Amino acid sequence: MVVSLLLALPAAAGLWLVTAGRATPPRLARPLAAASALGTAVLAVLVLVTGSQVDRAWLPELGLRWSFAADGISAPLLLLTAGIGLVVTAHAWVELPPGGSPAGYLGCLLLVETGALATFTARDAVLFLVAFEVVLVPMWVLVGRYGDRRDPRARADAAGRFVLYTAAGSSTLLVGILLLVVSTGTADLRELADGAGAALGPGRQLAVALLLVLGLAVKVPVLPLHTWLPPAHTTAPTAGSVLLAAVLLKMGTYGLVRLPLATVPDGFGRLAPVLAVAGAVGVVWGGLVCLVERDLKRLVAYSSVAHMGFVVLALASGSETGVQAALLANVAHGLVAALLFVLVGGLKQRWGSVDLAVRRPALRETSPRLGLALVVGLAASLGLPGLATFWGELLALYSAWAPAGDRPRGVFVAAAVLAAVGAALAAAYALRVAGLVWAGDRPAADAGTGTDAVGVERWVLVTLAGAVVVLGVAPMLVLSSTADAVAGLGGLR
Amino acid sequence: MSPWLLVAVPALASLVGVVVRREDRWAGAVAVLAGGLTLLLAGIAWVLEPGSTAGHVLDLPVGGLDLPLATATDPARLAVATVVALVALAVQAYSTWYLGADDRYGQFAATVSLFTAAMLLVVVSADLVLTLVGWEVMGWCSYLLIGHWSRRPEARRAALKAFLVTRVADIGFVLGVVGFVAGAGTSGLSGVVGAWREPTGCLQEQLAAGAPLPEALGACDAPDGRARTVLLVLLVVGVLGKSAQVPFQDWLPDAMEGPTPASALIHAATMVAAGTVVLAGLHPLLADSPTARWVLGVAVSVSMLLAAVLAFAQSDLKRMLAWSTVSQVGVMLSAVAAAPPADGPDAGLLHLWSHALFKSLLFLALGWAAVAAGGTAAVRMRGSASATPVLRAALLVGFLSLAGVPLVVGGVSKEHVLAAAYDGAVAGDGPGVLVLVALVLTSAATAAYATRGYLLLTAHRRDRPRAGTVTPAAPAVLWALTGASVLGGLVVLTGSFALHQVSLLWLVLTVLVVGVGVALALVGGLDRDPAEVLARRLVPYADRGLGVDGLYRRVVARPVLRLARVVAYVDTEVVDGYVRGTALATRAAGWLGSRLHRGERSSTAVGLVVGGALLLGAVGVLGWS
Amino acid sequence: MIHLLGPYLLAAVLVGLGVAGVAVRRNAVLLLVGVELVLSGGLVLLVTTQAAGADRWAAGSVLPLFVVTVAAAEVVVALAVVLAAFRARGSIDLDAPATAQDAP
Amino acid sequence: MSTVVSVDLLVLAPALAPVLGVVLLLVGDALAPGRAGGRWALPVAACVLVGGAVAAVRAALVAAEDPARTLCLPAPGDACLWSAGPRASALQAGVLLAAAAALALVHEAAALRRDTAVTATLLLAATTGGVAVAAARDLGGWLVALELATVPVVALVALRGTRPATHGALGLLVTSLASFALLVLGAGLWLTATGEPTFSSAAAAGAWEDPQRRAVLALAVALLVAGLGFKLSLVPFHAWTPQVYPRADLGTTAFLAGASKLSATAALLVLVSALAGVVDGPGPALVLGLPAALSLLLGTVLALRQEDPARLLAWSTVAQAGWVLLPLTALSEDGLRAAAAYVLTYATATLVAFAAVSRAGARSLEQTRGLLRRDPLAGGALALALLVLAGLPPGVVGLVVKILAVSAPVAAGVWPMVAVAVVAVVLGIAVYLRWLVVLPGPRREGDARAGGEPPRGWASATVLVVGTALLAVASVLPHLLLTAVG
Repeated sequence: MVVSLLLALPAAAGLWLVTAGRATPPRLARPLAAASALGTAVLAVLVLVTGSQVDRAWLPELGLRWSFAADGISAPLLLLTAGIGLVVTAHAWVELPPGGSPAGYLGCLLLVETGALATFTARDAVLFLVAFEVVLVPMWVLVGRYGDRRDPRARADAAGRFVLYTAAGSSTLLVGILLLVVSTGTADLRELADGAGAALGPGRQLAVALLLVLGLAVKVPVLPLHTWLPPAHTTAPTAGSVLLAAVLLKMGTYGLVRLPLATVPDGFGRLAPVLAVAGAVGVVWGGLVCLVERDLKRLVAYSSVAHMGFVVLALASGSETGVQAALLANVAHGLVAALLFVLVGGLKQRWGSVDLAVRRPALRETSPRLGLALVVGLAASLGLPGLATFWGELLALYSAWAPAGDRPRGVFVAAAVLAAVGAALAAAYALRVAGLVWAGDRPAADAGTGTDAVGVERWVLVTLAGAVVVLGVAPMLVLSSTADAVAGLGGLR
Repeated sequence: MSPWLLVAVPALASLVGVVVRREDRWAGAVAVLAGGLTLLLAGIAWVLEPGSTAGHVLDLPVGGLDLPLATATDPARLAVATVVALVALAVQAYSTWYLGADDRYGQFAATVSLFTAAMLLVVVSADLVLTLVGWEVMGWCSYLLIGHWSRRPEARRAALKAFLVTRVADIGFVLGVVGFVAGAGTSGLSGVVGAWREPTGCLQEQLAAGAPLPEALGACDAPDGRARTVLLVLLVVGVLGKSAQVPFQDWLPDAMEGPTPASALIHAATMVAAGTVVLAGLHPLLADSPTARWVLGVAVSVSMLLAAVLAFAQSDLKRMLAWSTVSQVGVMLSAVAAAPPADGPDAGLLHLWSHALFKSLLFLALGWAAVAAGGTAAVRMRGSASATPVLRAALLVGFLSLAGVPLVVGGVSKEHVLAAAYDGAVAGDGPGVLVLVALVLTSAATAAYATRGYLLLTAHRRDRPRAGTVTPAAPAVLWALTGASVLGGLVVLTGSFALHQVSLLWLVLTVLVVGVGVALALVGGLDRDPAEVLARRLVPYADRGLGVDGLYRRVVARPVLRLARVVAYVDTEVVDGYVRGTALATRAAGWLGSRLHRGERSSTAVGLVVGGALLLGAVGVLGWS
Repeated sequence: MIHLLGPYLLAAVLVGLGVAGVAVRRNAVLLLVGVELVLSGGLVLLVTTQAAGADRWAAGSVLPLFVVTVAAAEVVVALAVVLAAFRARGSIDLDAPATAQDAP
Repeated sequence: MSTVVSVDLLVLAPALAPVLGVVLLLVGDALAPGRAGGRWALPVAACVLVGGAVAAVRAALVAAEDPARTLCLPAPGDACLWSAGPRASALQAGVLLAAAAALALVHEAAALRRDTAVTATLLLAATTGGVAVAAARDLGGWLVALELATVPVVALVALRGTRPATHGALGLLVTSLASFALLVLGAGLWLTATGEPTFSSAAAAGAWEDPQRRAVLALAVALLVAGLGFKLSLVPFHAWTPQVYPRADLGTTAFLAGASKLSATAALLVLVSALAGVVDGPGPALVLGLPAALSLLLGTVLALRQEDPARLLAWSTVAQAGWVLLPLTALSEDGLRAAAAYVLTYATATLVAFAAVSRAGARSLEQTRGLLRRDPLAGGALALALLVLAGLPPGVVGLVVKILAVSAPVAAGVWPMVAVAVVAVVLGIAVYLRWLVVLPGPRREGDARAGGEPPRGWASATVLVVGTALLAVASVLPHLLLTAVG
């Protein structure tokens, strides 16, 4: 019951805002959206507390059930999504992108949140896919209509690329899911996970795993399927980027855990070396591009590619530690990316562009609060202990070094070494940004002071930075939530 | 009392410090009080309850891996913790004067607190992952501290360089930690040491049997001898980076762009010395692995001697101290590298203890003198300390200690290091002989540049140099550290460090070597700069650190950036090419299709129908039969 | 049943002729003629089948009646359309331009 | 041995209702020619269509267990010429409602023309054929009904009288004639191969067993598919579609795109249901898969280039016809159901799109810019319809039927078709989003229609409201749709 409400509340508010309430003035739409997001967050907590679930037939012809529930694996992501939903709706007080009605914008944010929540709670493979698709259109609208005003062509290109690329992924995913469902005769994710693919022959397992991994890899994104991400991030409005990085990408990794890893472990195991190498190369690749990227927003996007590389590497290892690491790194990256995108969005709003080639006075001098938040974000980005990303990425390295028994250890150790090199690159690009933006390369004397973060923006930053620190100091908040559920995944060894 | 308290107090202080960073007085009060409290706690712990190990304060459920996050409080660690706390307190108190007028003092104090917490974490940690946490946090703090005056491009560059060089070396450290933990299944130090102490020869056998390396790796997941050697070398590489040993030495002199108290902290008691603590913890493994010992021994031998010579020829006195740090850290590590298993690493830790005292003393004294003189160049600082008794006393004790004159703290520890190296040389399977020779030569060179430093700073000047305006904090700190440097050697009597008896022979030898060094420095008489006399041609090279910076750029930075450009190009033009290619192909197909349908002729339509039917019929008949 | 070869061949020839006519003719009426040839081929086939072995409802004989009726109705409509086309553009060439502007 | 054929009028009601309408109209027109411009004809036609739809729905509900059969012949064989299971009944209801929607669009443009009664008569006649073919089980009934569904439409197109319209009609005519010839030929071959004048599994199975007859069966099926391919606008039998859609009036086009496709699919289902479960292997799949794949690819790729909404919808029809055929390549019961569900969804969405285009009076995509603000009903309905066609939530029903359509070949292991489907999904999204993106655009200065002109026409509004409501309900409860198609 509560879980139905959890989905219905943002869906109803979002739909109303994009349809009937499209003309609602911002003064009413903002509180409404924020209230819905707050209500959703409360409901998310309630769902976790009460263990609410709903399970009824929806499409019996397809064996498809209307089945939503949260378990340990989805709990952190559920909270993350609800929290980010609050953040983005609150951020509307800071920035309301032009391009369409404000209410429509807020509605799209809520709809994306709905889709993500549904994805994280879906207990049925086909329903998972349907939920997976829900985010596409609102996100497309966010990028395509409310995105960067300067270049309409680039905007259309980025939006189209996002939606088509991810649709290609989800179509592949659909085929994989259908093959899995027809092979096993059930679409229930729990049953599928319990069966762990025992009903499938090795060839079928491999085919299913390949399709599932390919489809989800687009969303994660895994190198070389990542090229939709940078344009989408660069173009999307701040809140859109935050949702994209903090929530949408997580749907991909979550899917990897729920689908191939849990349901066809043997097939996944055969793909794992490729995935591990792709992840590790992604870490290095993203890091290298960040070293020379000029647009700060694009840079953060590529750093996302690098961070998700760690997550993929950990998942590929197939050990319990690896999955734990991946889930932790997943949430951590969500927080860090949200923090960085809010910051960069703020900077873009102030400066007009975030071209790193433009010499600017030190942020730590002109806007100390933004500067502090930036330093926290960058430090987290380079994996500083005490901040969120460290644990996940260290454990990812560990799990790659000691992968599950059936994995080719040589490949995984090589991937771990590569990823460790990538971590050093992360330091290089993070400090490059710190040097150019935070410390500044223009004397402050001729700049005057910029406007610092005040009001909502300040609190958004404080919240996100605080969450980054808290998760860094207390990673067990996530780990203990996921531990039992991960241990229950049949395919792990 | 939990050793976590030692870490928590400065960590909390840094958190509070960030919150109140705008109010200098509050920030200073928080920092100094927390520093004092930490010192008190460390002292109490040292005196009252050494020898406990605690684990599992945090329960991290991460599958099969055991993460006890254990701490250990054996006497040697607590002694080191105490001296760290002492130096940190000194630096905090000193900073209230030195950076009193700085607009970012609050941040500085908070960062120093965090730095202290991180170092104390490394010291009390009995868990490799915890060690890594402290290790990395120190690196980050060093970036903030060195780049404190970020308005100056040199400071920004130095900070960047310091962090990047150490971080690159840390690739080795991280992999080493991960590898050891993975082999043992636990991150607890005792567990790791226990598991890796008796390694198998699996890899060796597999490789000998002709299996390729990846397969052999897959076959051997138990702790293995070869793997242990590789992992130890990786760890050693990380330590060399953080400790600014060859080939990573060049970041440290540049780091002198940071405020002097920060330099004192980084050099004396924390970051660069942390490697000694880490390797001391792993000494049972290290001592068993000649290859790793040799790597470490060669690197530190080269480092200590090279750095001592370069220190002698520096035209900037602060950079002279920096190079002396490189050299002295080399001395500490050499004890770990050379000491045979029976001796243990405590000679290195003892030198860490003494180096912390006298190096912080020297830095803080030099900082005061430099403020008075308005710069740190040798020419400008000449005689700048001559008029201030406290400075003269501090410098005298500090340089005596640095030179290793017996009975002051530096002398005591250096004798133990020499003794350990001698034991190693006698035992014969490690780099003992090399280290011993390097140590003797380094001692002489050290004495020479220490003499030079003292002579220059206290030289007589016609015009009476200004003493500078100081708050009482600065002289108090200097007096305290001077006293500690004189009496610090008594620590050997507490038995905190597991040391062997040192024979009188070493005392005599030390005096001799130091004497040679001092004599060397005095060849040109008391009034002339010995560097001018002995090594005038070397000075320009020494100032540039032998041009290693250019080497870093050419060998690492530029190729990486070039690779990055290639990757960025490939990313947008090749990897994305297939995406654009798809779009292009679709458009082309659409164009082609609409060309075909342009005529919209009915006869074509009918022709298509007939042709399609024939095709389909053919397909059907052929396909079905 | 060798004696049925003739009718089958006749049907094939009719269909072939018709298809050829449809394929090459651009005049609407001649095209109609081609279509009728194909149709008659189909009718011959039906009837032959009936002769070869009767089905339950003698459909081979009944169906041609339906088909002929429908074809007649079709031709009525077809001629009406052809007439309309001729009125509208003065030609019953199938490939005459669709609009006056397109005309050369 | 009685020779009396049993007749159950109630079962036949869906087909009889439009026949009744035709009679009424003809009589009425004969009694009072040209009265009130013949506008009275439309409400009458609409009434009989809705009545027929009600009858079809009733039949669907009654037939849930057992197909409603009538026109049963006495022994031997004891076969019924009319057999409407729930799926056929649902398709019949769809045909009738789609015809009613087309009628509404005709009404919208009726002020321009005088011969409304004729139009309505032709429309009803075609509808009768479309309804009858869904339930026909014998070759004769099937052929006649199919042609009854086609020939009046040719006349409808030509009726507009303009030069482009006659050009389009000519194209339609010759293609339809050619395909009729193919159908007859195919029917003859079917009879030759199976010796049965009915589409029954038993007949097909008999022919499948014998290698010689199997080849004839293959040829028969290929020709029948080719003949139906014309009606479904499958490549390469599609060329008339982009010629006719933009040139006929919107009502006729809507009929072609909606009712006509439904009846063609119904006819195809009759054929394939005889094969399903009997034949298997790559050959039979290829006969259906080849046109399906070509339609999917060519239709989408060309739809991507169109600027005229009618042309875009024409090519989209081609692509969607490929989608309808896709699940049939599995030659399974699930595939039949998926095709029926797909075509119903497609027809609803397309009719909504045509109604919106008719309301907006748009001749280019650019003219629909800002439609969401200008006319929220048309804009919103169009947006939902496009999303359904693209298969993206919130048009969940579009996604569900796509999932169904893909799941059948996946289950049967027809991998090439699955690969084509994946490509087609992505390209299809590009097609519809390209249109969708202009809908919420800003008000255009200088656009005469943009000035807040009040929305017109209750008829198209009804189509929009009913269509959108159907799509919305099916999106929330797709189960209803699937129950309807069995």
